[in-house]
Formats: sequence, C-alpha cells, structure tokens
Amino acid sequence: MSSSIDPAALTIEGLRIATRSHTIVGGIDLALKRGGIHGLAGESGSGKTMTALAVLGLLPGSMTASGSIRLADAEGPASTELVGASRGVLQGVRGRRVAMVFQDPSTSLHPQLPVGRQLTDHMRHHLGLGKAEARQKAEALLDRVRVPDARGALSKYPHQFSGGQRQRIAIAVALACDPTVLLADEPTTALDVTVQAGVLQLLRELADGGDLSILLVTHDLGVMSAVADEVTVMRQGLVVESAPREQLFTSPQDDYTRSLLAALPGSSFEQTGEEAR
Amino acid sequence: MSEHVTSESVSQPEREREPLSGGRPVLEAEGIVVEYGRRPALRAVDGVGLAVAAGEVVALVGESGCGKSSLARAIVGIEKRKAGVVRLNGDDVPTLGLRRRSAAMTGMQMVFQDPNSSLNPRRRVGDQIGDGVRAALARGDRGSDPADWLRRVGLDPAMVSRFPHEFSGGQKQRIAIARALAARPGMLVADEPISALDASTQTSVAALMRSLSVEAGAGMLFISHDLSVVRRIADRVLVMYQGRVVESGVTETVWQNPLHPYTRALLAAIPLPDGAGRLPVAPAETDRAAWLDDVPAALERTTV
Amino acid sequence: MSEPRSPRADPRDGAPAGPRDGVQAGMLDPIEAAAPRWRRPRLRLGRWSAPLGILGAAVAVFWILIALLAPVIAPHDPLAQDLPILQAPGEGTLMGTDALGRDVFSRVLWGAQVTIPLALLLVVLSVLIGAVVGSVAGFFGRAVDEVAMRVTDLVMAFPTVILAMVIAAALGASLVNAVLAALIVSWPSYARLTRGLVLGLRSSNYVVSGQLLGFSAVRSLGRDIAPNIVGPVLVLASLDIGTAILLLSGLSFLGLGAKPPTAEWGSMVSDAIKNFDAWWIGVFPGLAILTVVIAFNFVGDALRDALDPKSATIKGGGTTL
Amino acid sequence: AGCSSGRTDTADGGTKTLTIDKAFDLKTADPGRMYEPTGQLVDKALYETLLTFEGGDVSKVVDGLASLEQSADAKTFTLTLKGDHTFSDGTPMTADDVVFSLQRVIGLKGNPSFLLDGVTVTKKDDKTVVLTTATPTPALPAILANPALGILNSTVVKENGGTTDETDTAEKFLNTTSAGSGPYVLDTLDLASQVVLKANENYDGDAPGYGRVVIQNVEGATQKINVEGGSADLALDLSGTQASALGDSVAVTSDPSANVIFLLLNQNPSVSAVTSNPDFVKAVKEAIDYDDLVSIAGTGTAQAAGVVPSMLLGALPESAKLTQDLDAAKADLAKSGYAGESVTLNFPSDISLNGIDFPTIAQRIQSQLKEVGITVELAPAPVATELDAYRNGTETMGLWYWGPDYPDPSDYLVFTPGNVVGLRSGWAEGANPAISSLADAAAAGGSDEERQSRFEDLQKALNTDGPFIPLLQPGNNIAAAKSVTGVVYNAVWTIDIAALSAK
Amino acid sequence: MTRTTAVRPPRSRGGRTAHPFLRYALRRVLTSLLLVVGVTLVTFVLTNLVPGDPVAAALGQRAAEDPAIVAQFRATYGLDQPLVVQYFTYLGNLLHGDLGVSTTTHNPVVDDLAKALPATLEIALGAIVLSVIIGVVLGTIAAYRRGKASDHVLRVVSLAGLSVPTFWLALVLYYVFYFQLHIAPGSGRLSSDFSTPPHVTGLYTVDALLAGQLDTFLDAASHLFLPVLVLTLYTVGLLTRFVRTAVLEILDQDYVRAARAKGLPTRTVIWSYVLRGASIPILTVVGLAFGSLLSGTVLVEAIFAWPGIGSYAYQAASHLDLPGIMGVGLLIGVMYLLVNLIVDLLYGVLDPRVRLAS
Ligand SMILES: Nc1ncnc2c1ncn2[C@@H]1O[C@H](COP(=O)(O)OP(=O)(O)OP(=O)(O)O)[C@@H](O)[C@H]1O
Ligand SMILES: Nc1ncnc2c1ncn2[C@@H]1O[C@H](COP(=O)(O)OP(=O)(O)OP(=O)(O)O)[C@@H](O)[C@H]1O
Ligand SMILES: [Mg+2]
Ligand SMILES: [Mg+2]
Ligand code: NI
Repeated sequence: MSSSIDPAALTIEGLRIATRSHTIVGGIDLALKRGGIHGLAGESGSGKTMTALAVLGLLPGSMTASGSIRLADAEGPASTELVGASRGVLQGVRGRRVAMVFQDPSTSLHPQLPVGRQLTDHMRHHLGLGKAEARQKAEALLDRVRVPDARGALSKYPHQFSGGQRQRIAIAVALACDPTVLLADEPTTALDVTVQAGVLQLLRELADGGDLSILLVTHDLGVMSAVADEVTVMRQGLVVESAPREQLFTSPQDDYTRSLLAALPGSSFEQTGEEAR
Repeated sequence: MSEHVTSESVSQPEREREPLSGGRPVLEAEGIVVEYGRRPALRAVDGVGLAVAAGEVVALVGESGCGKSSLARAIVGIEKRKAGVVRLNGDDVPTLGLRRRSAAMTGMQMVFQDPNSSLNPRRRVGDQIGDGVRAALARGDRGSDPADWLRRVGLDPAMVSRFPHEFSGGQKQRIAIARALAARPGMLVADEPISALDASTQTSVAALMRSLSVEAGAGMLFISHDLSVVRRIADRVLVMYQGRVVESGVTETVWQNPLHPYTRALLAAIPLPDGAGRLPVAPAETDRAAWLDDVPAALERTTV
Repeated sequence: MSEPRSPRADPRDGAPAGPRDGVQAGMLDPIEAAAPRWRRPRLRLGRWSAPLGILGAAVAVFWILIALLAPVIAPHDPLAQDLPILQAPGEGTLMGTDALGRDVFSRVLWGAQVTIPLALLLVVLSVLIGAVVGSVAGFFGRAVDEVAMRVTDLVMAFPTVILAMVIAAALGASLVNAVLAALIVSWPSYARLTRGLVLGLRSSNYVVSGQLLGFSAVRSLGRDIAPNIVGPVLVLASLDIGTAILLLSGLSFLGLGAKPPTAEWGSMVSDAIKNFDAWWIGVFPGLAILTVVIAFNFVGDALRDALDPKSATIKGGGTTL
Repeated sequence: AGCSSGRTDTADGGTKTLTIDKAFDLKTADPGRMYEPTGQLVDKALYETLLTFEGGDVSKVVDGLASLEQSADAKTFTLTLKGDHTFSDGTPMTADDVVFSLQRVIGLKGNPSFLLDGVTVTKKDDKTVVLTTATPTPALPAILANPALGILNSTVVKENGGTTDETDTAEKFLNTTSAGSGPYVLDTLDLASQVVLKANENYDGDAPGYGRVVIQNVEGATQKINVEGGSADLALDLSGTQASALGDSVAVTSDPSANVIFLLLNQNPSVSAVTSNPDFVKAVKEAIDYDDLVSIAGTGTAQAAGVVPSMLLGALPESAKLTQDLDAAKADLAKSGYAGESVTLNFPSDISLNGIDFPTIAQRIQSQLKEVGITVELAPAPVATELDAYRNGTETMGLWYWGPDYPDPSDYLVFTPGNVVGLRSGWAEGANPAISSLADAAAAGGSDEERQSRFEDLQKALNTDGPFIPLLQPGNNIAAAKSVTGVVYNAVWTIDIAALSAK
Repeated sequence: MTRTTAVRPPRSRGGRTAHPFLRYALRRVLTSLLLVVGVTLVTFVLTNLVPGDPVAAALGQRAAEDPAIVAQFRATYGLDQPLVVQYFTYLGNLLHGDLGVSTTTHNPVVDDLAKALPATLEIALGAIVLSVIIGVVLGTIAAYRRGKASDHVLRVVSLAGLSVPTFWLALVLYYVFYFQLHIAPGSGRLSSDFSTPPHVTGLYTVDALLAGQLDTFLDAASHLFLPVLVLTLYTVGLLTRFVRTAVLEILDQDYVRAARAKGLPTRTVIWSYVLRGASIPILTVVGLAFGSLLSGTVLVEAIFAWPGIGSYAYQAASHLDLPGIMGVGLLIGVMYLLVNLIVDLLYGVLDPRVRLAS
C-alpha cells in the first residue's frame, strides 16, 4: 500500500449488484493490472455485463451496486471510488478514463450519425478540442485501428462499413480520450471468426502498447485463451476462479471451470464421449 | 413431342458424385440458385449441388451471409429456387405454397436457428410434437408418443402439457428437434440449430442431434459456423463462400489438409482453448479476393 | 444475417421487417406499435398501469351496468317532456332539464344504452371484417393482398369524418347508418394490423414447421396464426372502443347519427349549442362520453402494457373527434 | 412605433364599424338572382327599389325611387321616378336602368323571376316606366318593394356581362362590386363567412350611420354571446329563450316574424290511409297544445291563427285560431278508426327559423300527440334531401314553414287544393270545391276591406277542413347593443341597415 | 462461440438507371397519384349515391318548380349527362385545375377551396407545431422517467387528451373563456373591426406580420388560440404516448448506452442520440396525426365558425353540393397523401441508410 503507483488500474472489491428481489452479482473481487488484458468468462447470465456497467455507473435503474470499485489515478497512489460516486465524478470518468466497447458493433453506433461525429463529440466535450483538432485526432485513431481511408471514413455512416470495421470504429471511439481502462463486453461475439481474429490482434496490440488495461468480457474460452493474460471465471454472480491464463487452462482448480473446459472441443480437457465420433 | 426435353436431362450433374459414407442418397440437390430481389438480383446461392446419404451427417460451414440459410431453405422448399433440382428419395421437392405438403414430402424436416420462434407459443409442446407424430402416421410410418420424444431429447416426459415459454432456449431447441424427429424424416435439415444456445449446452445438443438422426437412419444437413462442433459431429463438410461451395470432403480430410485459401483462413482463425495464448491468424483484407477463386482439387475429396 | 432493428420501408404497411423497394427505412409501424408481440399473457399487477386499468375497468363496468339498469334507476322517462324547461340542476333534478323539459340526468343514464352497445358492435364488426380481409390478404398474398391493401389505402386516404358525413347523408341520418359509415372507415386499420401480423407469422419458423409437417392453409391459419394474433388485435380493439364512441357521438353531434328524441350523448351536446346559457344540457353528456372513453382507454392501455410493457398508446389513422 | 394597424375602427365616427351577426343562407348578392333572407338584408342596403315599405309596416306600400299610379283593374302600373338619383359611381339613374333591371330579373329565370311572372315592362319616357299584366295583380306594388327588384346601374352591369336573358354573366361582378344607388356599397363578399359593406359616398340621401358594416355568419348561440360580449352590435337570429336570457346591456326587439310554421297531413290515401282521414286530421288539430308550443318557442313567438301571418292584410284575428280540446280529439280519433299505427313526421333537421329548431318543435308535437294516443315517428333529414319528398307530396306528415315571397295575402293561395302547397299535402284539384271557390274569390282582388274578409273566410275554412295546421309565427328577436338606434324588424328584409345609427 | 449476426450494409438492388432513393421516391409519387384518382372515383360514386336532388337543394323553392329553370340548371352543371360521362368530364376538368362550380356558393370550387384552405391550415399547422413540441417534450420526459410519478401523471394526462370529445371540449372552452370570462375572442378568424391583412399566404397571422400589422397579428393569434388548443389536446395525447414508446425503444439501444458510456452530457445524449434515433417513427406518427387533424377540424370549425375546409365540407354535404363535396374530398385526400409523401421522403433525409443506399 505504500508503493508510489498502484499496480492495479482498477480494483473491484466485494461488488454486489442487486435488484429489489434478486442478487445479480454476489460480492466479487477483481483487480485489473495495468497494461494487461483481463478476461472475464462465465456462462450466460452470470453477471459479466452488469459488472462492467457497474464500473461506469450505468446499471439499469432497477439495480443498485454496493462494495467498492476503485479507479487508480494515472500518476500517484490516489484512486477514485466509483461505487456511489456523484454524477459529476462519473461523467468525468465515463469515456475519459474508462471506456467501453459493446457486443454488437451494428447497434452500438448510431445509424443516423456520421462516424466522425460519433468519434469526436466526446473528445470535444472531455478534452475541449476544437472541431478541426478533434477531426485530426479522430483520423489518426481510425488509422490506428486500421480502418481504411480514415479521412473519408469520418463522413461515412456506420452502415457503410463491414462488421469488423464497425467494431474497430467502436474501439476507436472508446480510445478517443486516451482512457486507462477499456471495458470490452464480448467485442467479437457478433463477428465471423476470420474477422474476429483481426479484432483480437488489435486488442492485443493496444494492451501491449503500454498504459491501457483491458477488461475483456467473453464467454468464448477460445478467445480468452488467445488474448487474456489473466482470467476470471464467474458463475451465478460469483467468482469461482481467477488465475493467470496458462494455469487456468492447464490446471483449473474449480469444478465448474473444469466442466466448462471439458465441454469445449479442441481444449486439452475435451471429453471423447461416445456420442462424438 | 419428339423435341421434348425432360428436366432431368437439362440438369445433368456436371460431375459424378459418389456419396462418401456409403448408402443410397436420401437427398440430392443439383445446381441450386437462389436470388433475392430484382433489378439486379442478389444471388445468394450460386449453383450448389450436394447429396446426403441415409445415416450421414453433412455439415455446411461458411461466414455470415454466404448463403447457408438460403441454401437450406431452398432445399426444403421454403425459398423459391431460381434454378436447380432437389430430390428427396427420388421425388422432386416442390416449393412450399398455399397447397398442403404431400405426405411423402413430410419425410424432410427442418430445425431452425432460433428456438424461440420455432414453437407456437400458444400451443402445448405435447401437441406440437404430436403434429410430427401425425405426419409420420399420415405417411404410413410408425406412430409414437410425444412424451417419449421428450424423454429421448433429455427432457421430463411429464412436460408435454407445458407451453413453450416455460422452457429455456436449449430445452425449446430440444423440443423442436423432437417434433422434427417425431415425423420420422428420412432427411433432417438443421440451420444453425445450436448457435442460439448457451455455450455449455451447444455441444450436447449437437451430439444429441447426431445420435438421434443416425439412430433413425436419417440423413442430416447440419449448418453451423462453429467449426469445432462441426468437426466433432459431421461425416462430411461443405465450405461455402459467397454463395458457392469452395471446398468439400470428409471432415477430417478437410481439417487436416484444407486446399482452398478460404478454408485455410477459416481454420487458422479459430482460437483454440488450449491456454497457450496463441493469437489466431487474421487474414488480410487483400486475401479475400483470392477466396473467390475455384480450387478444383478442393471441391470433391474422398481421400487425403 | 439480422437486419437493423425494425426496418420497414412502408410505414403504413404491416409488412414484415425486411428490405423492400431496395431501401430500408428504419420504420416503426404506429399501428403495429399498438400491437405488442403477443408475449406471455400474464397481467403484471404490480405495474402502475394495472391500477389505472382496474380503475378504467371499474368505470367501464359501472357504465355498462348503468346501460343495463337505466330503465330501473332513471328517475324520469328520458323522453317525457313533463318538467319545466331549462331548469338548472338542483331542486328536484340532478342535472337540470333541457329545452323540452326532459330530465338531463335520466337522458344521460339512458344514453349509455345507446352509445356503448353500438360502439362495441362497431368495434366487433370492424375487427371481424378487418381480421378476415387482413388474414386472407396476408396469407394468400399477391393479387389478393395488393387489391385489399390498395382499398385500405384509399379508405385511409379519405378523411374519416367527411366520408362518414357523405355516407350518412347518402343513407339518411340514423344510428344504424352512422355505425355503417363508421364501419366503412374503421375496418381498414384492423385489416392492416392483421395483415402485417399474418405476413410476419406466415414466414415464422413455427408456421413453416407446421407446413413442413403437412398443415393445410386453413389449419395453419387456425392453429398457428390466429391464436397468435388475437392478443394484438384485442389490444387495438380495446383502445378503439373509445375512438368508436367518439366517432359515433361526433356523428350524432353533427346530426348524422341518432334521431330525436333519442337520448344520445353526442346529440345532447349539440342541443347545448342552441341553449348556451343552460350549460348543464351539454356538460353532463360530454362528461359521460369523456368518462366512458377514458375508462376504455385506461383498460386498453393497461392491457397493452401487460402484453408488451414497451409500447404505448397509438391509434393509427384515427380521427380527432 | 412604425407599425401599421389593421384595425378599421378608428376614433372618428365616419368609419365606425357596425357588426351584425346573422346565420347565413346567402347564395349571391346579385339582386336578379337573390331570394334568401340574408340576400334581402344585404341588397336592401345596396340597392333601392321603386316602391318600398316604411319601417316595419309591410301592409302598406309607400313610394321609393318612384311614385305609383295604378289602374282600377290592377293591370297597369305607371311608375314615375321621383327627383334625381345617382348610382354609387356617380352616374344618374334613368328609366332605362329601371327597365333593364326589371327585365333582367324576368329574363334571368333566376330565383326571383317569378315575382314578375306575366309582367311586361315598358319605358314611357326618361322618368316613367309602365308595367302591365294580363290578369289583375293587386300584389304587384308590394312585390316591387322587394330588394330583388332593386335598380341596377345598367351601364356598368352591361359592361360586366349583364343582359336581360339567360346569357347574363354579371353575377360574378355583382358579387364583388355593387352597382346600385343604395346607402351602402359592397366592399367584400364571402358567401360562407362574411359580407362587408361600406358607406356609399355618392349616396344622395342622408349619409348612413356607419362607415363600415360587417355581416358575419354566426350561429344563434354564438350570436348571443357575441352581442353580450360586445363583439357584435346586432344579433338577428336569437331564439326566444336566448333573447329572454339576455342581460340588460342589450336591447331586444321581439316581434312575430312573417314566417308561418305549419304541420301538413297528407290527404292522398295512397300515401297514408291514416292522415287522409278527415277525422284524424281533426283529432290532430284538437290534440295539439298550441300555447305550449308558443311557450317552448319563447319570446316574441305567437300562434299563427291562419296561414297568413298576422302583419299582412287578410290575416285572421287571434280569436279564430285553433285551440286544444283533448276530449274532442280523443272522440275524433276514435271516430277515425285510428288503431295506434305509427305515423311518420318528416321535417328538415337542419333548419332553424328565427332561432327555433325544427327538431325541437317536432319532438314537442310528437310528445303532445302521444297524449291522445297518436304514435308519431320522427324522420328528420337535411333540408336538401327532405325538400324532394315535400315537393313531391310524399310526406305523410310534414313540418315546414312558409315565408311570404311578397307581403300580400295572395301569396297564400298556394295552400288550396291543386295549388303548390296543397299538392304537397296530397290535396288534389277538386278535392274540396268549397275551399277552391273561396280561394277564387280571394284571388280576384278588390278593396282592402273586401280582400280582408275574403281571406278570412278562406282561412277559417282551411282551419276547419284543410290538411294544414298553422302552428307558430316564431318570434323574430333582434338583440342590439345599447349604442345602436333605429332597429326595426321588417318582414321582408329583416332590418334596414341604413336606418341604423350609433348613439 | 461466435454468433454471426453481423449486419452488413444493404446491398444495392437499385436499377440500372436510377439511384435507388430516386426510384423509391418516384414509386411513392406514382402510388400517391394513383390513390388520388381512386379518391376522385370514390368521392364521385359516393356523392352520386346520395338521394335527393341537388337541383332542389341549390335552387330556391320557387325556381325549382319551373322546369325551364331546372333544365337550365342541369345543363349548366352538366347534370344531364350520364354518370360515366360526368366522371370523365370531371377528371378531364381536374387536369386543368377545374373542380367545377359549387352549387351552393356559385363560385368555382377551386376558388372556394383556395380561400378555405389557408384558414384550416392555419389551425392545423398551429396545432401540429404545438403538439409536436409539447408531445415530444412530454413523451421524452415520460420515457426518461419511466415508472416514476411523472410518467404516471403523463400517462393519465395523455390518455385523457385522447379521450376528450373535441366537439364538447370546444364548446366548454368557448363557454368558459369567451362566454363567462371574456378572455378569449369570439368566433371567426378576426374580430370584425379588423380588416383582413393583405393576402400573401392566406394565413392571417403570417400575412399580418408580413404587412407589419402587429395588432392584426395579435387579434388573429388570439382567435386561433381556442381552436388550436382543442385540436392540440388530442394530438398531444397521441404524440406523448407514441413518443414515449419510440424513445423507450431507443433508450434501450446499445448506441444510447454507448453514448452515455462516452460521458456525454444528458442533454447531448437526448438531442443528438435519442431523439435522432426516434425521429423516424415520430415523423410517421406526426404525418398520421396531421392527416387526422385535417378531417378532425370539421367539428371544431363548426363550433368556432371558422371558415375553413371543415365548414365548407359540412355546408357542401348538407346542401348536397356535389362539386363542393368532391372538391373537399379530393383536397383532403391529396393533402393526406402529400403529407405521407413528404414523410416518406423525409425518411431519406433522416436515415442515411435510405439516402445512401448504394
Ligand atoms: N435490466 C435488468 N433488470 C433486471 N435484471 C436484469 C437486467 N438486465 C439483466 N438482468 C439480469 O442480470 C443477470 C446478469 O446479466 P448479465 O447481462 O450481466 O449477464 P452476462 O454474464 O453478461 O450474460 P451474457 O453472457 O448472456 O451476456 C441476468 O440474470 C439477467 O437476467
Ligand atoms: N429474404 C431475403 N431478401 C433479400 N435478401 C436476403 C434475404 N434473405 C437473405 N438475403 C441475403 O442473402 C444473402 C445470404 O443470406 P443467408 O441468410 O443465406 O446467409 P447465411 O449464410 O445463412 O448467413 P448467417 O450465417 O448470418 O445466417 C445475404 O447477403 C442476405 O443479406
Ligand atoms: Mg453480457
Ligand atoms: Mg443463416
Ligand atoms: Ni412599431
């Protein structure tokens, strides 16, 4: 606790998310290391998305969060508490320090707004950039995520891009204000495998590039195995296991993790049941 | 009348086709073309032929929008074919119209991707499986008990009197499968039957489908973009790209030795859950052009 | 591939989502929006709309009871002109008397017997005609569909009140003719709704599955389609009862409906124009219309909410009355 | 600052605006085609007639533009223009204008053409015109007072398509510009909403009391509010109840109008066996509570004693009016063999006469007849539709009214067998020879006294044996702001706008 | 597992010749024109089914008895021709902008309508503009505050708005504001001591402003107030409920959540993202509402003595003025189709997917 810089960019402790009648997330701990990709796996409905939304304070109105989510400041040991934070604090964090990429690139971009507008409006809001400046930066961003003809792309609309390109644009939108944390909620689920491979490479590059820490939510253990450095497995709102990738895939400690892996074709735990040939 | 040309002579298959896993073909399709719209039409399926033998599982893989569903629907007769013939046990399969399907044609059934829309929400599942049983009876086949079908797909037989909304997606898909199988089809077409399911149930449903259809001696056309599942349950695989089959052959052969660049890219892009941290290979944009080329050697392969 | 949400080129066609005419306009059919996808028919009593719905139902039932019991509870014969004319409410009469010395209160009570059953009849007939035309158009498609939809286009392009006015003028003013006129203008919205739903369901997987199992067209319509469209149609119908009451009383107000001396709310309001000082002549029947209509609207709104919490009240092609 | 004003009512009295509320039945402002009350009201202000009435007295014709000399056989009428008159454009009026105007009315075959049926118009000299008829026409002087026979500026009208036959196309012009010599000229005319008049600067008489007159189309109920609220100076169509409910801020003039509302019972057995039974007709006459109808109709209304309204020559004295006698009614009903059949009462649903609704009267009659056991079914229809049945004589029972075409009792001879209204009640020629001969006598003319007694006899017979039941002369209630003076009801043109002025 | 639900841009199936949007627009225009012909046919058939003789209705009592006058009248108005001939004559004249001559006003129907239309447009436009502003604001609030007290209040208010019989409300408001309180002016478009402003648009308020007559403008505006208020109430109810649905639908979209995750201020999210997303369904319902407003004015115009299309229609119908009735039917039918056409074309402006289909 005395080191000058917290090794974790984002620390979740005892996070509980509940509606009036149900507990969605039952108290989880999770630390997101700086500059790494942290995979969050688990069956459908286990609360992965809600955990990510809780970080941004964007839970549906019917849900409340308790516990602690601390976002480390870029320099210095200080951190910002996000659970129960005021609107002003959250507005400053959203998009600026923590950004999010959603599952379906076809729905997370506004179909009636040109890409350039969607890339620049929060830059201008958060960073106070002028129109020209913001566009310049946006162009550079699109280049960075390898969208062809970045300049021309700014005035195009989402439907004029392919699914993979749209997801790259969504990532560019997230990266626009140089956040320290990127929450990627199943960013490749909607994509074809050949397209997915490209997006995964991009995420890897971003994480390797330095300051960005990525929380990658996915239920695809193949994807997890490909890019995550650290893996957390959730089930019914609880963390069942959290371990470095190699360890989790080769020697899972928890039964649930094991059964998950066993169901996967191609994994080292694949069962050769008599039903399969 | 001397000039009369039979439809058969027009649509001679361009090359001889040998069913690979033996047995007579239940289903034969030749030169299927499906188009949407007019001026200019969008050609979703561009001259595809295939055959499925009794007891054989043939998988169809390919990226989104390559025409898999269109092909499946054209085979069953839901979609109008622009060209091509489909024969079920030697009889032409007509397009579904206002007239009711003949008894013989109920020998081909289909399972759809979305389990939620496959079942009539206002009817008890037992009734709906009963429709299948009645179809079998109408064809002169053996009858059966809907409850028994529930048991066979791994559900509680007592659930016959429930309504679809009381089931989870995976369970609904099992019911849809039960209904299709209750008609005792000789041919089952399954359009991404598992992609809407939970990761944990996908494999088991796929395996169930295989075992039940093989057990019944039915042929199955299994559409999926999940290559790892395909690898586990398919005898043969067809790889589609932009409306055409670019590669086909015995599953393992294709897997071990993909000849078409698209097949290669596809296989290389699958991330393996081995914990090795290997990034899948992403094909470059420029590669896509090459994927349109035919590689004749990849088209019909029986051996490595 | 899945299309973007609710793409529809023709906003007034209940056509299924999908590209048409080479363009996709992200459209939401307002008529169809009134019609929720038939989900689980479970009333959510906890929702706020439910109390309103119950209140509405209570008021509606109250008025229906009044309609039934009017002969018993009305203090006067609604037609008897035996009271002093234009007497203000109070002294012996609850709602005063009209220009002919009839008891307004009794007339308001008896009025329930005129308007409510006719509005219900109108809605039922509209639903029947609309559902049959819509189902046939949606299921059989092609020329049948084309003809049916062009006819509905025409009727809908025609101004409701004016069409009703001309029809009523042509057939003579009477309540039956007013219902007929209203019927002519009101069935198309049901035809469109039904057609859209049928068209959507026709290609749905379970209908197709049924056909693959050898269902005939009649069986498909009866077993697979009809049960799944009653919900939305009922919701539209329940929201339409209010509109029907407004339309019928509006026609009577214009002198195209109820004939004197019938105690009909719309014509009672129009009596008030001639006796402006006697505000009670018009205010009470107007309040009666308002409460009945609002009651049915509450019920319809709650019903729709229960079936699909997302959508809201909208009556396409309705008329401001 | 810098804004102009659209307000016309500025401080100086010369441009003071008078606002009149009237329920419109306006079809045209062309006198040759006009024959509706609103048209009479408007044209009376725009045009002058050869003869006229003084104030509200329509039983006596007085000189207008001309003085009259009448032959004893009532076949030759010599009219001499008095003094010099100029049209609104400054042109002096001559006998040519008179001849043109009258011949145009005849030749147009428009609504008022019948007024001059069988009349020949000839010019004698620049100041004198002679009208001749083949049959005695004692009513002609009264007819000549009708604003439809107003004198037009023939030069201007001819320039704008005016002729004296059916090829005339001057109506359009006359609906935008008036071509008369009256105290006002037409400013704008909108048949549906309003007519605006302004003072005629070239008028040779006393300048009218207002610079601008707006006659706007407003229904009775609104008229009351308007005149009370001050947004109208004059309301012409108030019902009796509305008039009596008016506050003190307004002055009300109530007189019985010249309209007679009557009930007809069809005498044609093939139309109705019930109503053609004389005993049934009698029973109905005795069953109706006339006083009750009068009180329902409100202030100003009087029971019509006969078909001729009270202000005309030949009207029946009040003592001769029909009265209710329920016992007699029941007895007569029994005699008629009536067995409770439902009798249809047709009436125009959209007519409101002097603020009285036909549906109201019809409902009241229905209720009254029920008392003696007669079942009446009401069959309202828009007047446009119902008129057909009325004119074809196919109505079983009908509720209608007759307004005088000209204020002379000969206009009421139509209520006899074989004549227009008689036929409408299925009363064929020869159906009642006694009444027919009384009618012939009344038609012959003679001195006022002779005519008076002959018409009285005719009407008494009608009241006893005719198929018509005269019911009401609805009150004409005119409400005027206290500032308006000179309000006098006239049975022909309602009010003379030119006679009004501000206090 | 990957789910292939990627959405690709709609592929062009546009014609060889024209841009798909143009073809779409053209098709819309053509169907509208066809419908116009349909409307003429319907009006024609309907109006000729009417029993009763227009001659009797149009001519005075006396004149209608003179066979010569009647024959002359029939010939003048072409009523002596067979119906089919009458219809085609009507259509032919229509192409020359000739709708015949009204048998009640004796004016060309076109002139009458040209005079009445601005009056109706003035209240209809006033009502629609007001309703859109209020409805969008209230609907958005209701959606945003879904389930909260304000949502429930707005639900009751908007349902009440939909339930009030306008003819009754008009009377009550007139009674209260004019008759009792003397706040509102009387009926008609302008107080009688004002003369109509110089004709430019026919909308008195606009014309008065153009002429710089401030007092006339205020007077015209005050006359507009009650009729517009009455019509607005219903449309506001309609729009509030609908906007609420549309906004709820959009609030549920990922792109709104994404916009919020970007840390944009709420106002920006609502204006730039939510309302833009909901604009197309809202536009559609505004179009429909405008259509129903046009025919809904009949009752309101009757009460406020408003010399518009509604009054004209009522007058024409009650006098069996066939050319008048057909003219009104045609006009409102055409207006309705025009509004829908405009709405359809606006989709293209609002939705790049339509505009840029390539
Ligand atoms: N708006 C909401 N109101 C109440 N409960 C909700 C809401 N949204 C989601 N839930 C519930 O919260 C739980 C967790 O949902 P969450 O979306 O976080 O799961 P997930 O792990 O992301 O699943 P998936 O893999 O399917 O995306 C689920 O049980 C779900 O039913
Ligand atoms: N009803 C339709 N009308 C027009 N185009 C269609 C229609 N259905 C499919 N298409 C188009 O045809 C092409 C092939 O579609 P199809 O549904 O067969 O693909 P798929 O391989 O099944 O894709 P997915 O894996 O996403 O299900 C796509 O480009 C699609 O847009
Ligand atoms: Mg999730
Ligand atoms: Mg598919
Ligand atoms: Ni100024």
